[in-house]
Amino acid sequence: MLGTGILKGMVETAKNFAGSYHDPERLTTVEYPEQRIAPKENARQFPMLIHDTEDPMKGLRCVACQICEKECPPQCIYIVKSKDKRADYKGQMQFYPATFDIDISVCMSCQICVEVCPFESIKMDTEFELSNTDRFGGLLIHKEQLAKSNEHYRKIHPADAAASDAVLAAEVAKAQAKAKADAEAKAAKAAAEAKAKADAAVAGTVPAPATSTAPQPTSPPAAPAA
Amino acid sequence: MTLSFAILAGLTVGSAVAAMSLRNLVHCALGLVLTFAGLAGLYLQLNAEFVGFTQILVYVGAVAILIVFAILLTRGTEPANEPAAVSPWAGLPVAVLAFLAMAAAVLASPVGKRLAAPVPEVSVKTLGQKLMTDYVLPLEVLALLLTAAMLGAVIIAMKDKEDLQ
Amino acid sequence: MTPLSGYLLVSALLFCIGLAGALTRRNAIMVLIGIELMLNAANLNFIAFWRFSEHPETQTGLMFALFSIAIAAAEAAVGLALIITIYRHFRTANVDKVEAMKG
Amino acid sequence: MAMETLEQIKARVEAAVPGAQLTLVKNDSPSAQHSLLVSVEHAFAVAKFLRDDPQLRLDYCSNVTGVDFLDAELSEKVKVKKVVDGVEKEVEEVKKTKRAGYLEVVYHLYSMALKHGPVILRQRISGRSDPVTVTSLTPLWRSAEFQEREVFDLYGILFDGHPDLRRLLMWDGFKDYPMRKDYVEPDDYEYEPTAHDEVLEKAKAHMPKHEVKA
Amino acid sequence: MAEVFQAIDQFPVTLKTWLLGHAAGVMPEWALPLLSAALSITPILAVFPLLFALTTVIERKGLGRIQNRRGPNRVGIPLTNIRLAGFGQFIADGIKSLTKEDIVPRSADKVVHFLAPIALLIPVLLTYSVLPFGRNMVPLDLPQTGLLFFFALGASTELSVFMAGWSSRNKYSLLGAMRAIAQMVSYEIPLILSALTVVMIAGTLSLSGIVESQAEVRFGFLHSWHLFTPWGLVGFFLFLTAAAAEANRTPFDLPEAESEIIAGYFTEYSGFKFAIFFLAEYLGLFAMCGLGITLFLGGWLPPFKFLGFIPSWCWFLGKLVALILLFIWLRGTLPRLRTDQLMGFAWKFLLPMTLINLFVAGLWHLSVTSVPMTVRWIGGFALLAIPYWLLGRGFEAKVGKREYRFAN
Amino acid sequence: MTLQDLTQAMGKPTFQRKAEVIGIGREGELLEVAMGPQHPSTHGVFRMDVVLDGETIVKLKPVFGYLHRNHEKIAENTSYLASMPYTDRLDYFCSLTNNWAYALSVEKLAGLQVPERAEYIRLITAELTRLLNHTCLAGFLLQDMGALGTPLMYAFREREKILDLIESLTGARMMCNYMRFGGCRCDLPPGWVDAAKKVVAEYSKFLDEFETLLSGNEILMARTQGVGKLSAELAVSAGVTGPMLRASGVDYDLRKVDAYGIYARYPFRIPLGTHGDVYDRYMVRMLEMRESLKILEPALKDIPEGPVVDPKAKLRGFRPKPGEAYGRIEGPKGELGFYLISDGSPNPYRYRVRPPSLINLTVLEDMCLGQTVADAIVSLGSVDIVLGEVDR
Repeated sequence: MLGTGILKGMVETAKNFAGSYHDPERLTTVEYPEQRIAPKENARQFPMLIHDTEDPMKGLRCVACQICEKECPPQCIYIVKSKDKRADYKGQMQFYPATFDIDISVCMSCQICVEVCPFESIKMDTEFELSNTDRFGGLLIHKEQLAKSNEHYRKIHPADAAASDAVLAAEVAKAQAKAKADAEAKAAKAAAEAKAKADAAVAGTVPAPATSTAPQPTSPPAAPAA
Repeated sequence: MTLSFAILAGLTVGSAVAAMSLRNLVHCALGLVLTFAGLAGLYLQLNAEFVGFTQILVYVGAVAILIVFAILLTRGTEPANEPAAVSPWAGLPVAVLAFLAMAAAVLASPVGKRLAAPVPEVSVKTLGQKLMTDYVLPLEVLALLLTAAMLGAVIIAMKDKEDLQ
Repeated sequence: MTPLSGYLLVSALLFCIGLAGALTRRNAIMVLIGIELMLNAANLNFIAFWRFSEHPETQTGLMFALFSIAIAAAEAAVGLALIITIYRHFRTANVDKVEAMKG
Repeated sequence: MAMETLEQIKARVEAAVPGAQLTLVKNDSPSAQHSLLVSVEHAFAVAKFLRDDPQLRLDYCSNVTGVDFLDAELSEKVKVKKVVDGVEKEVEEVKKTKRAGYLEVVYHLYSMALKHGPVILRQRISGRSDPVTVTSLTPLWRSAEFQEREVFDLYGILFDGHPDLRRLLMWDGFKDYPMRKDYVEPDDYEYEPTAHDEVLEKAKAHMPKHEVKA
Repeated sequence: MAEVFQAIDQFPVTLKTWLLGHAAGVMPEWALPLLSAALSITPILAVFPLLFALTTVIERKGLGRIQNRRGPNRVGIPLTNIRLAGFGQFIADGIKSLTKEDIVPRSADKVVHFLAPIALLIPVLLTYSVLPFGRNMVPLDLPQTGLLFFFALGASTELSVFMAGWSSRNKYSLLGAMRAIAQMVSYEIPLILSALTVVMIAGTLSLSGIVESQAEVRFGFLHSWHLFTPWGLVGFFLFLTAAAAEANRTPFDLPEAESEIIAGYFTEYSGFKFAIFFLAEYLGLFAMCGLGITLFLGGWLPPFKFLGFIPSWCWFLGKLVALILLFIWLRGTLPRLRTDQLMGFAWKFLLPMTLINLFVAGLWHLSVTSVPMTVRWIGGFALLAIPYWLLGRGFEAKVGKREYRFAN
Repeated sequence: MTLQDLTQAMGKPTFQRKAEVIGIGREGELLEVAMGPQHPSTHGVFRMDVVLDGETIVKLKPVFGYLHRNHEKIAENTSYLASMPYTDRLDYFCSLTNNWAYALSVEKLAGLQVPERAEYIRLITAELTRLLNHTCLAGFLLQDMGALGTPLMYAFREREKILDLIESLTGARMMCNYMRFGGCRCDLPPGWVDAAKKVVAEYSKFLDEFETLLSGNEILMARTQGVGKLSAELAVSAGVTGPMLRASGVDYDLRKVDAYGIYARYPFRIPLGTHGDVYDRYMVRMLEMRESLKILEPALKDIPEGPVVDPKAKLRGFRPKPGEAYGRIEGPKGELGFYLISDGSPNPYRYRVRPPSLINLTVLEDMCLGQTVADAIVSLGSVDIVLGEVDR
């Protein structure tokens, strides 16, 4: 019968009209600035740099290895390596980024920098309200703005943060074990040397003095167990 | 002569002049529409409401639209290379002479001085009854004419389409 | 109150404007518009004579006007169809050219 | 349905198309998609055979693309596709065998009727700077129409017999062929200013004065 | 009690006579008709544009709800947090369109381009002068030619649409104007023919006369609306269809089909001129709805006699709002027809149906006294249903649901 | 003679098209309209140079490239991995299938294996992508037909549910960047399978609603039946793929033909049209969605535990051996292929996308000739183009 399809459609729209008042399945939108949908745990918006200490600039995990800069598909990361070195969380002396800029007008939130980073340093933030009236400077995010604490990371991505902390803890443990082993080896070596020296003294020869080159950790590792 | 008549007559004649003298054909057609509207106003003034509204319905609603369509279909809106009129003065003397003759006749005639009778009792009902009784033959003939015209117009247009294919 | 002669003069003027246009303009559509004007002038005459007649209740003038309008509509339809056909055939709506081509 | 091997196809094509000489191009990658190299003169006849042959019925030309191989020096162990960038003088003095650059048009043919494939057909034209013309296969497969236009647009390869060879993606007034390996991107478009120093410097030249930030 | 209701009912009329009576002493005699006209025009100019403004919001909210959105819900009173559920939106829209730059294309025909919206709005507003909004409330009662006046003015809007489309010198505008003219000319015929059934039964062209012809009470409570007859029911839907097409409403909104020709004839209009087009379009729709109400839905009459205490103009406005909501609902549901289908629908479906309906109405009128009610009803419906079914079959022969095969 | 001169010298057609024959001798009467690049229903910055006789189309030339960013050149200058997020932006409705096609091609090129669980995830995400693409297409098609957003909004309402799933899995709603060579980037989050099961179970309800609203609608049928007809022969010759091909009655679905991934494990049917018109294209997609649900339901039950990425696959410093590979999958819009040539360096030597949208557009003119503007819009809508993919 001509017209029945149209009538059926009208009944359907009427159902939806009524449903939008009582059925949350139908009215799926929220009124944005007042109501917000909680971000998904996996959500990613723009990168951030994780730091472990109170002073964000001192505790950045980033060692300016520039892998992310190279791998970034749209080339939106810009890093200048520092001239000097400082100790990282493991206690090794490392470079740190003198400049670390991300142009979020170019960034496409692909997360490749996160994946290629070997230092668990760059992670994805869920902040998305980054609009700015200054389209050149305002969208260029410097390391001061990029630096976020590990607590923040744990809050937004608990599972990932736990995994990342575990990796770091393992590395720290490994580094400590290595340091311990080194120290032991050194001690043993020193003992041996002392012994040798004694022997030499006994023998009457003077060996070259052993110099310590192993760096000492200046800051304690800041990777607590998850 | 009343003011309303003067306004309507001026509008009608002025727009008729515009309709015949403007270069752009669509402007001419729009001028023609104004003429039709002015004439409808004159009919209303003459207590011929029915004819007045019919005038608008038929002329403005149909004839003017047809003319406009024809103008568009014949690309009349594009500036033509040839002058709009071959010689603007060729037909004018004839028209002026005709007008002078008619005006003289009208002004000379005693009928022209006649004033209107009291408003006649005309109703659409009587009009319809007359159409169905006294004027039934002309009505039928007219119906036939309209049908023939419609069919003719359709056939002319259709044949043309076939030629092109 | 306007006397009959006022309407008749307007009608005559309209008729002559239409005549002048039909004679001078070369576009077929303009010729048609001129003819429409002339027809309308006649209509105005019908109505005016009816209104100023001795027995307006007979409605003869109205009848004439109505028939005239109907005929004018038919004329316009056929005329414009012809013009469009001519245009499609000759690629012009100029009456002189159409005549010159004899085709 | 299993398809014939490329060797069989080659033999049958050479038998069916007089004068056609096909070369089998080996592909060492795990995909093992070998291809047939056909000369420009015989490409149309060979393609027509491939399309119409009842055993093959390659009625579906899935992909058409160009490939640009620059002039290259071939070292001993690598076969064909090893490429070294640049044609610098010093390099030429090093005694290595030189291979002239060439352009290729690759067609991936499948059969929708028999549901097999692919048969990969290559047209190769040596010489990259002269007008390079290959045979258009658009009359055989309509799907090649836009893709050949694209190859023409991006590689500058002309297709003989293409019904409507115009630029596809670049605008009509564009002068170069951007997919060629030696294409140098012009410095005349508006940069989205990123903060890298050199890019910012480049961008500044194109930015209106008042917008430049210190 | 009855007097109170009657006083409310007739309040606009008494107010006007009271004002005129007072003015008679103060103003010169020639000015009194002008004042009377002004007093009639003012409520029309106040009520219907306001209704238009509210309709724009209601339409957007209603469509939003149909589409599972919220629709406009922000704009309220400026500088406060009062949102009025978004009903301040039309003020914001109005201010926006008033302050927007008026852009006229360089190659446009400036004069015609300027005149077109005005030439559209004036006839549309004039049509309101013959609509009876309530008991004794007709601004201009034309006892002989009321309906003809309405249609004559309705027909002249086509030209304004053409003016707009042609003068813009935009191909989309021109296409839209051509579509609009073709559509309006075609749908005028079924529109007039379906209205003619009522004229035939009521025996008058006067719109207030038509309303009065429906005042007769049946079964002691039911007013004899023309809707409550077979030809009236069918005629009303035919009228509504044709009216939707005349007013360019979905599914007949081809002249401004945004997915095909941008915005049709008003593509090149912006700012206030655009707002006038918008206004004229909606006012045209309201006028069409008002005419439909007058012709078929008993005008300002209530459906049941015992509801007569509600003021007559409330009934009129209520029915008008109901029809507007129906059109909004249709707009939220239906896709758009194609040009040739639109024409085919007018000539191959609506025109035959209206002619048959006219025939049925004639039979109905002739058999008022001779044939029993039930037979007339069944016969009338049968006469209308069979051609409808046949026409539907003709349609279904061409298009219909299909069966699909599957490959494994 | 420069190349440029030659370009101008060439390009003369060797055969006359139907469109040109119709237009001959009627230049004065015809109306040339450039529909687009700014037009409400060209699905992005796409242009159709249309010549009209009244409203009948006598010539139609699609023009695109407004969104051209030379994706292929970019990919040839970056590593294999860095191209993955760019593939998201080809057909931004179906980034997961784009990812899969690219990953599949690279896996072919490098000979990588994909773990079982990753195959399941790929299949599930691809079918979800198909659902959302077809849903949106139906909405857009109706929008083009003038249904003022209602079907579109219903489609978006459902799409939102799938996008929520995809977001909770990949972290992004549209630009997923999820698949990796030899698997997927990350495992399913806890509770994801149950959420997906719920969405899939409720989807058929939505499809029922949608069909009540539309499929029987007389206006829709009148607008789409017999419009934009495409014969099976032309469709095959023009390399049309996907639902558009199947609507013309050709049984060719890469999920069956290539049986890539684990499609061979699940029985599903391929709906085929007979008329090849817009209505068939619409209905084939609607039916295909129901078939997708039939794949999804068991796949979500069967999904095994295990790793999601091949441990042999390297993320950094990925260098496939020299060689070439052409990999293709059945994307929602048709055959999406990637042709890769490796020269042993970290960047692909040649990277070519075979975009289904572009090649399906080849026949647009053939479909639209002799029909009206409104039909052309609907036909274009039924082709299902995304300009990100057409222009690349």
